[in-house]
Formats: sequence, structure tokens, C-alpha cells
Amino acid sequence: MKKLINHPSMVVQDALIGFAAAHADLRVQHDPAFVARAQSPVQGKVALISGGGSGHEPLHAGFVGYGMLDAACPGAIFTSPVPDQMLAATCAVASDAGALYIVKNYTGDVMNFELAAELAEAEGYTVATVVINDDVAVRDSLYTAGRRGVGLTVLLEKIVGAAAESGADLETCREIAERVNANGRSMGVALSSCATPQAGRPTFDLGDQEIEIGIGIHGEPGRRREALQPAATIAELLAEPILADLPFQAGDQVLAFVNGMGGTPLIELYIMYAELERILQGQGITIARNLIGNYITALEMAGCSFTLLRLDDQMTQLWDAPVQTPALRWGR
Amino acid sequence: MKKLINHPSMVVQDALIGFAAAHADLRVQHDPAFVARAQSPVQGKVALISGGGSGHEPLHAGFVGYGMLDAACPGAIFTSPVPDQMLAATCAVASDAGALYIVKNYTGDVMNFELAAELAEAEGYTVATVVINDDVAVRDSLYTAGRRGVGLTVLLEKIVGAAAESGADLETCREIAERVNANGRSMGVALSSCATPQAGRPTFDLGDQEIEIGIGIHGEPGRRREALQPAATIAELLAEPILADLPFQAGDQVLAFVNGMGGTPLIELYIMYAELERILQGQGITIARNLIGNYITALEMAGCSFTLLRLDDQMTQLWDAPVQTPALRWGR
Amino acid sequence: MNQITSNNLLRFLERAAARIAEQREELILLDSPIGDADHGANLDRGFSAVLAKLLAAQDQLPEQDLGTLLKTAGTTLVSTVGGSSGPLYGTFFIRAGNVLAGKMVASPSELAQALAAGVEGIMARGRAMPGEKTMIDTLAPFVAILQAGLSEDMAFSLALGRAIIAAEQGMRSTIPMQATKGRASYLGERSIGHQDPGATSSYYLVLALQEALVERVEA
Amino acid sequence: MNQITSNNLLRFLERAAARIAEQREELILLDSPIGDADHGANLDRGFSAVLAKLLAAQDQLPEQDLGTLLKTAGTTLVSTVGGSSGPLYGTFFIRAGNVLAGKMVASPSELAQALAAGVEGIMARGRAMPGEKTMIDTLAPFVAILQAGLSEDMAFSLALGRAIIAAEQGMRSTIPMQATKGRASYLGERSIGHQDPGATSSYYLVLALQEALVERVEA
Ligand SMILES: Nc1ncnc2c1ncn2[C@@H]1O[C@H](COP(=O)(O)OP(=O)(O)O)[C@@H](O)[C@H]1O
Ligand SMILES: Nc1ncnc2c1ncn2[C@@H]1O[C@H](COP(=O)(O)OP(=O)(O)O)[C@@H](O)[C@H]1O
Ligand SMILES: [Mg+2]
Ligand SMILES: [Mg+2]
Ligand SMILES: [Mg+2]
Ligand SMILES: [Mg+2]
Repeated sequence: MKKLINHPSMVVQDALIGFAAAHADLRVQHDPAFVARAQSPVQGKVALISGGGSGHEPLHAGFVGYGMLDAACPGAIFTSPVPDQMLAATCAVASDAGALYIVKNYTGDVMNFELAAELAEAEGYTVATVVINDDVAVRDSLYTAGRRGVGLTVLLEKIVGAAAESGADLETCREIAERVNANGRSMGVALSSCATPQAGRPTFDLGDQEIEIGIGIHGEPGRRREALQPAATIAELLAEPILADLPFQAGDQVLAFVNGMGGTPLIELYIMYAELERILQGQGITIARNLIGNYITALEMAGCSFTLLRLDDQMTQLWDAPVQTPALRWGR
Repeated sequence: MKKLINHPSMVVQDALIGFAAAHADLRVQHDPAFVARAQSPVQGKVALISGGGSGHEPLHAGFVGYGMLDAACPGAIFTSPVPDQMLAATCAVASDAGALYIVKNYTGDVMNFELAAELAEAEGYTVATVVINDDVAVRDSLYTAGRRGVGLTVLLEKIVGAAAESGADLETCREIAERVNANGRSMGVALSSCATPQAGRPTFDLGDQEIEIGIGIHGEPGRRREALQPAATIAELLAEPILADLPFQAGDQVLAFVNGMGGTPLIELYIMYAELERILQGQGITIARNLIGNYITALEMAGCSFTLLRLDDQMTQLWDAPVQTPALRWGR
Repeated sequence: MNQITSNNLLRFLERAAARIAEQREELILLDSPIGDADHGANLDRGFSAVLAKLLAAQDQLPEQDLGTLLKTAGTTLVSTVGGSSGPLYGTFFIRAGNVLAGKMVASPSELAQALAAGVEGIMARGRAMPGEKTMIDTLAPFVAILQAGLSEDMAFSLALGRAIIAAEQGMRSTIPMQATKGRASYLGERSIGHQDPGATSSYYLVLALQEALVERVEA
Repeated sequence: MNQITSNNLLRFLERAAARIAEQREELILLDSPIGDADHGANLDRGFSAVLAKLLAAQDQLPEQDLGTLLKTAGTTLVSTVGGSSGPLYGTFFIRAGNVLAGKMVASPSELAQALAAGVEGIMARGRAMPGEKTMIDTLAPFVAILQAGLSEDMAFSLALGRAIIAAEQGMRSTIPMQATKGRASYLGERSIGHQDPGATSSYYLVLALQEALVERVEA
């Protein structure tokens, strides 16, 4: 394992130092660690607070700023943050309008945010929570910890961020978040695993001609292993379960998000986007908006994920609204 | 070699199909291939045209749009485009105000753009050229093909793009471009090589504890091989030759650009930025602006480069001006 | 041993921290095929923090009741571990501490009762049952056998020894299980054939408990 | 052979395309340690395009003069290869074509003169001299020895044979050289010890020329 780091134990802290130096409009606090808008709380505005293990950059800290998150809590690599972080972030950014916790559905994240909400409520804050579970690779929660929260997280944080910015109250924000979650589905593929700094070696090994289908964002193995295929075939393997699950239908307008897992060059993501577009066209589904790039990653894992979100007019409008964060910016 | 591609020979073309599908405000033409603003030529505006081998995405096509390039010509992977492409792009986007060719200093790029300029001038276009050579890893042109054009290219395309957008004439654009080139320096390090689709294997091999110092953007070996070091030490190895070369001095205001080579996670780039900031602070140099991310890459190469640009007021103002391209966007 | 003191619990936490540090790599390795390769790092960070906290407060410790001690360990774990195991082990210690609140000494069966409450806390917090391939598969049989032994008036060290055997069997029983909770559940059938990292760390924790209590008996 | 016809040149281009296709991987491999691993792919793309162009225009070819043929090859290379080798080999064929413009046949020394003009074109376009570890190190001695042989009234096939030997030596002479032009120059001293890919492709091109011209003699 070769990494541009000082020591495995210092990765998150050193990166936060760099993040603080780079983004003067954000406030970075260490111990408990969180990133928040420098101007916060914004009175009367619902505060959006997210967080999760580190190693998924730019998620979540890269999405703090106008029109998106108010604060993000970075845990250790691939490890949910602790409740103290969410509590400190809540105290820093929540106004009387309350706070919405945006949580990806992993056992650890859910429990730590639950504990944080209890603590914050005990201190008088109003907290609502949305748990994102868009990953169709995972079977339902009778047999599993439930579907994971993956690519849809980025879209949800943007859309609900715009709603909060426009003055929507906590319940409205929560409802929109639930609607986004209900209408979005994802699926990912890995061409390689990744090495966490603390482990020092790849979490799993893949043969020279093997891929893992149905991976999450923690370098973990997926649902099954297959032979490497051309991009067109891999795109089908990802798109089909997504389309069948909601199900998406002819006439739907969607936001198509092709996300890189961190180690795959952009040129390949555009190839995958071309294939996705072709598949959707064949089904009579229109891509009304798109996003292509490395937005929710698993360190240096090679691979990508597809996320489709069925749009309605309000979601589209909220997507188009101005946003100004380190990793997503338009309109200002 | 595992890649999300259909066939090694189809990579550039398939990616362009995806690019066209994704960016409706751009016009993508195949054979000869170029990407241009949909609304072009812009009358009275100098047209900025760049290009180079593919595999460096988002460079250059990702920088076509308002406030930056008018057209970009993608060659085969790591291979300069052919003159026909630049000629066709020139015909598509150049008005009477003329065209500025932005060329990275590689023998192939320089020759192909030279040929293109001759052809375009023969067809009545006014063409000026700037050749970028910011890479301090390469010795001067008595012993080499001259310093390579690397990270500074992104900054130059942005800054000169803003100048052109604001109505600067061809000679002024060329002068600003030369000034950017004269005040910018870069140096890169690789933790791995990359595999071109046509070669199917990494261009060079690195041991488990080895890094290459002084690499370019074509997956080629660098100036020397060293043992892996902590981020702080690697940052020194990159920053020192940059600082000494211009030389940068206490009191300078700089734009600091930490660029990922494609396969290095963002979290590591922020660590490197923290180290760079520390070094510059120690020298009394102020980072007035920064850019951190994968902007000029070598496929999936792991590593990063530092670029420092000494700013003056005009450059700073042009950097801050609105830009709206697939890969760089702010202010609109 | 008839009475468990705060010194016993301190020694338990020291031994737990030491064992987790020693097994850090193994726990990371177990968390790789069916997890995300962080379990060893998570617990090492947490138990080191517990140890640091105890050392910093060394002077006041002898006066502290057993419940406070365990709750301090639990809240420290919650505040430093993160992931799934942070809230789970944190809850374990906090719930156990609740049972021993105000007590300066505890009988073996009081301790067993506290541990049982801890395991129930994990099951509640994690909404999990035995047989789902988690730490519960080590801890639930451990507590059950310990309580059974004590209720039959077995010597504490003997009851503990039997409980440890049950814990080890429980840990091994996770190998053929298909996970239905936690990260391993995402793998479906592919989770079969691997020992659960949390079940393994739990085994090291009960070994630490035995070391802390049984050595005292012999001393 | 006293006269070179368009058929000879066609066969040369066919053989060149075939040899480059065969050596594609080798040329990529040579371009890896001191370049960017594309030389074989670049030239294969270019010469395939030349071949396709010639096949598409097959009917008109017999009426075309040698100059037009070579210039068509050259402009096709410029338009399809890219990189360094596109403009360089393109210039080579265009300049050689200029010398043979309007001619339906050429004498061996006229051909040699054309090739010499081609090499000068490369040197001008690339601003390079022999000894800089480039294709010039193969082509310059090739042309020099060919012209020398012909000026001594040596039989064409013999002169060509000697020139080929000089080309091979030239190619090999790039191994110990430190590059001062092209991508390999970035490596400084590390470029020493590797044979230049362009010098190697040039050698295959002159072998193709020999095949095209000498077989005819024997036929
Ligand atoms: N719902 C649950 N109930 C009980 N234990 C669980 C549950 N989910 C996970 N675990 C335990 O937690 C362990 C993983 O801990 P750790 O790796 O630290 O956290 P994470 O899975 O968040 O990376 C698993 O091996 C399992 O024993
Ligand atoms: N300035 C130059 N003059 C002559 N030949 C050159 C020059 N620069 C490079 N070459 C030749 O070009 C070859 C590389 O061609 P190719 O790999 O196709 O292009 P690129 O270097 O742009 O990737 C080198 O091996 C060398 O023989
Ligand atoms: Mg984890
Ligand atoms: Mg090249
Ligand atoms: Mg884990
Ligand atoms: Mg090359």
C-alpha cells in the first residue's frame, strides 16, 4: 500500500487541516471533528447535518456550503463518526428551525446518529432524521441490515439543501428527503478493492479478469464476482436491477448520476454514461439532468456506480438551484 | 489491466459520445474530433483552442465553455491530436478576432499545432500560439525537448479564458498567457504508473515502497526513483524545486494547485495541500487562491503534482471571473 | 472470589485494552472478507481511550463505585469508537454499569446480572438476536452459562471457565452462519465460512475478564 | 532494377503497413520505458489508414505519379497518426513526394534523392540532428549509405542491402545514447540503455522498402 499520508493514524486529521486551509468560507473543528459553514447557524433555516466514515471524499465535508449541508461529521476511515461529533455540529449550526440528520443506512451510522439525536434533543434541539437506503444490490431488511445508502446521498443532500435554503421547514425538508429516497436507486461495480490506511492492504483481492458486482462504498466485497465484461455489458448489469426495482418506466424523467469510486479515470465514467444513456433511451426514459464524476468514493477503489432518481418538477427545480460547496457548485 | 471500456480502440470515441450526451451546451464533433461551445463562434471574441492526447480528463474538453476554452481537440490516448482536428475546430469557433492555440510543450503537440496553424492561416484565420512549459522536473532545452506543459495548463486556460471573455484582443490574450506561463511552475510525483488501453499493461513498474519523482502526465517514468516517504517529505521534494526555480519569494501571492493524477483519493490531496500550505507559510508566501482535485490526469496513475502561480492583481481578477464548464464552474 | 471490586474491573479494562491492541491486526483481517477492515482499529482506538481516561483519573478511581467505572468506560467507547461496535460495546458497558450503580463491591451473581443487562442492551441497540453472526453469538452464551453455573452454586472461577468455553464455541459458531445483521449481511451467502470479527473481539473481552478475576483468586 | 514504378511504391506501403502491424506490440513495448507506450498504436493506425486510402482509390492509382502517391501517404499519416511520429513521418513522405512530383517512374538515385529530402524534412520539422536518439539515427545513415553506394555505381539491390545494414546499426546505436529530443529526453540519463522506438519503426520501414524493390528485381 502506497499513500500520500504521514501516518495511518493521522489521515483524517491531516486532511482536515488541509481542508481548513483551503476553504476559508468553512469552519473546521477538531475533536470532536466537524466541518460547518463559517456563517452559522443561519437563523430560521433548517440545518442539514450529515456525516459518515472518511474515505468517501468529497462526501460529506465537500458538500458543506450554501445550498447544501450546514455541517458534516467525518469519522475515521470507513467508520461512522461518534455521537459527540454530531452533537457538537448540531450545537454549532442548528437554529430554532431544527436540524435534519442525513444518514446513510449502515448499522454504525444509524446507531451513532440515533444516539446523537437523543443527546441533542435532551439539549433542547429539534431533530429529524432521514435514512438513505438506495442500494439495490442488497436484499431487503428481513435478511440483511437493510439496503445501504450510497450514490443517492449526494443528490439528496443537494436537493434537500436547496429546499432548506429556500426556507422549507423541518417537516417539509424531511418529506422531500423521503421522497428523494423513495425515488432513487443505485448499484455499483468494482474493478479493484481499496486499502484502508489502518489495514495497509486491499480489503479483498480480485483476479486480473474479475469484477465485483453490487459493491458498497467501503471497499467491501459485493454480491457476486463475475468475469470482466465490456462497458456496455457492465452498464446493463448495473442498470437492469435499478430499473426493475423502483420500477422506472417509459416516460420517466430522471437524474442520471455516474459516480466514480475514486480510482477510475473520468474518461471511463463518460464511457459508462454513454452506455447508460443508450439503455435508458431504449426504455423510453429521459435523462433530464446528469452528474458524472467522483462524488462518493471508496478511497482508491476502481469502479463506478449508477444512481437514477425519478424527478418531479420540484426536485428538478431544487437540483437546479444555486449551490456553492467545495465539490458541487453552480449558480453563484 | 481492467478498465470500463468496450475496446481499446474505442475509448476516445465512446467517451466523446458520453460527453456529448451529458453536456447539451457543448457541441461534439467526431472525425475530425473536437468539442466546442454550442454557440460559436462568439463574434468579436478571441477563440481559445487547446487540445492534446486523451487520458488527461477533464483536460481539455472539460474546460470548454463560458469563460474558458472555445474548443478542445482530443487525440488518441497520450497522443497529440492531428492538425485536421485543430483546423476544423478553428473553422468552427474562430471569428475575425482570431484564435489562440494553447499548446503543452511536447514535441508532438507542438508540431501538430504548428501544422494546424499553417493550415488555418492559409485559410485566412489569424492564429497565435502559446506553448506552456511549467514542469521544473525537466532540464532546459539544450539537453531535452524542453520543459513539459503540465498543471499550469489548467490555470492558464482559466485565466486567459476570462481575458478573452472580457473582450481582450488576440495580442493581449497571448501576452497574458505568456505572463501566466512565465510565473507558473510545477512538479509531480507518481505512486504508480498507468496502463494505456492500447498497451494493456502499466507503462512502468514501481516497487511496493517506491515512488517516481518528476513525472509528467503520460504515465512515463520521471527523473528519479526514490523510497516512499511521508507526505510531509514528498511535499518538500515537490515544492523545493518549484520555489527555487522561479524563484518564488517571501511576500509573493500565489495560486496553489494540488492536482491528482487520477488514481489518488481526494483525502490524500488535502493532506498534500496541508503540507504545501505549511511549507509556503514557512517561506512567507501567501496562498491567495487554491485549486485541489483531479484536473489534469494520467489515466489512473496514483500521485499528484503541485503547481504554483505567482499572481498579480489582473491574474487574480481573471481567476475569480465566472466560468461555466463541465469541470470548472463558479460565478454562474 | 466472593466480591468483585473496582480494582478487579480496572484490571479487566487494562487487560481488555491490552488484548485488543495485541489482536488489532487479526480483527482487521477478520473484518476484511466480510466487512470493511476497521474493527481492530476501531476497538484499539476506543479501549486505548478508556485506558487513558482511567489513568488520568487514577487518584479518584478507588473511591468510584463499580457502576460509574463501567459507565465511564461505556461512554468513552461511544465517544471514540464510532462504527457499529462503538454504540454496541458502549451500550454494553453503560447498561452493565446501570445495574451496579452505587455499588463499591459486587457478588459474582450481581456481576453476571450486570453483564446480562449489557448483552440485552446490545440486542436492543442492534435490534439483533443470537444466530445473526454478531458479537451476540459470543456474549449471549457466555452470560447464559455463567448465570446457570452461579445459580447452581458453582465456584465462580469454574462457572467463568465454563462460560469462556461457551463463548469460544459461540464465536466459532459464527463461521458457518449467514449474516443477517451488520455489514456482513450485505454479502448474503458469501458471508458463510468466515468468523465474525465482533464475535471474536467479544471473546477477547471475556478472556480479559477471566484474567482480571481469576488471577485475583489465585493471588 | 533500373526504374521504380508506382507499383513498387504501392508494394512498399503495403509491406510497411504489414510490418508495422506485426511489430505493433514491440513498438509499444519499446515506447514504455522511455516514452508513453503509444508508438506502435500510433503508426499502426496511420499506416492502416494509408492502406485503406490506397485501396479505396485503387482504380486511379496506376495513373498517379510517384510524387502524388507519396504525398497522399504523407498527408494521410499527418491526418491520422498524431503525436511526434505523425508530423515527422508525414513530413518525410511529403518531402520525398515533392522530389518525385510528376514522375511516373524514378531511377534508384532519384528515389534516394527523394528519401534524402524526406530525412532532411524530418530533421527540420523535429529540429533534430543525428545522435539525439531518434528515428533520424536510423534514417540518416540509411540514406547516406544508399546514396554513397549508388554514386559508386553499385547495383541498386546491393546498395540497398548495405544501407539496410547501416540502418540497423543506426537503430542499435540509439541504445547507449542519452536522448536530447522527444519524450525520452525527459528521462535524462535514464534514457540510456534503451533502443529508441522511432529508430526501430524506421528500420521496419526501410526493410519494407527493400522487400518492395528487391523482390521485384528477382521476379
Ligand atoms: N446489529 C448488530 N447487532 C449486534 N452486533 C452487530 C450488529 N451489527 C454489527 N455488529 C457487530 O459489529 C461488528 C463490526 O464492528 P465494526 O467493524 O467495528 O463496525 P462497522 O461494521 O461499522 O465497520 C460485527 O462483526 C458484528 O459482530
Ligand atoms: N524532435 C524529434 N525529431 C525526430 N524524431 C523525433 C523527435 N521527437 C521524437 N522523435 C521520434 O518519435 C518517436 C516517438 O513517436 P511516438 O511515440 O509516436 O510519439 P510521442 O512521443 O508523441 O508519443 C521517438 O522514438 C523518436 O524516434
Ligand atoms: Mg466501519
Ligand atoms: Mg504519445
Ligand atoms: Mg468494520
Ligand atoms: Mg510515444
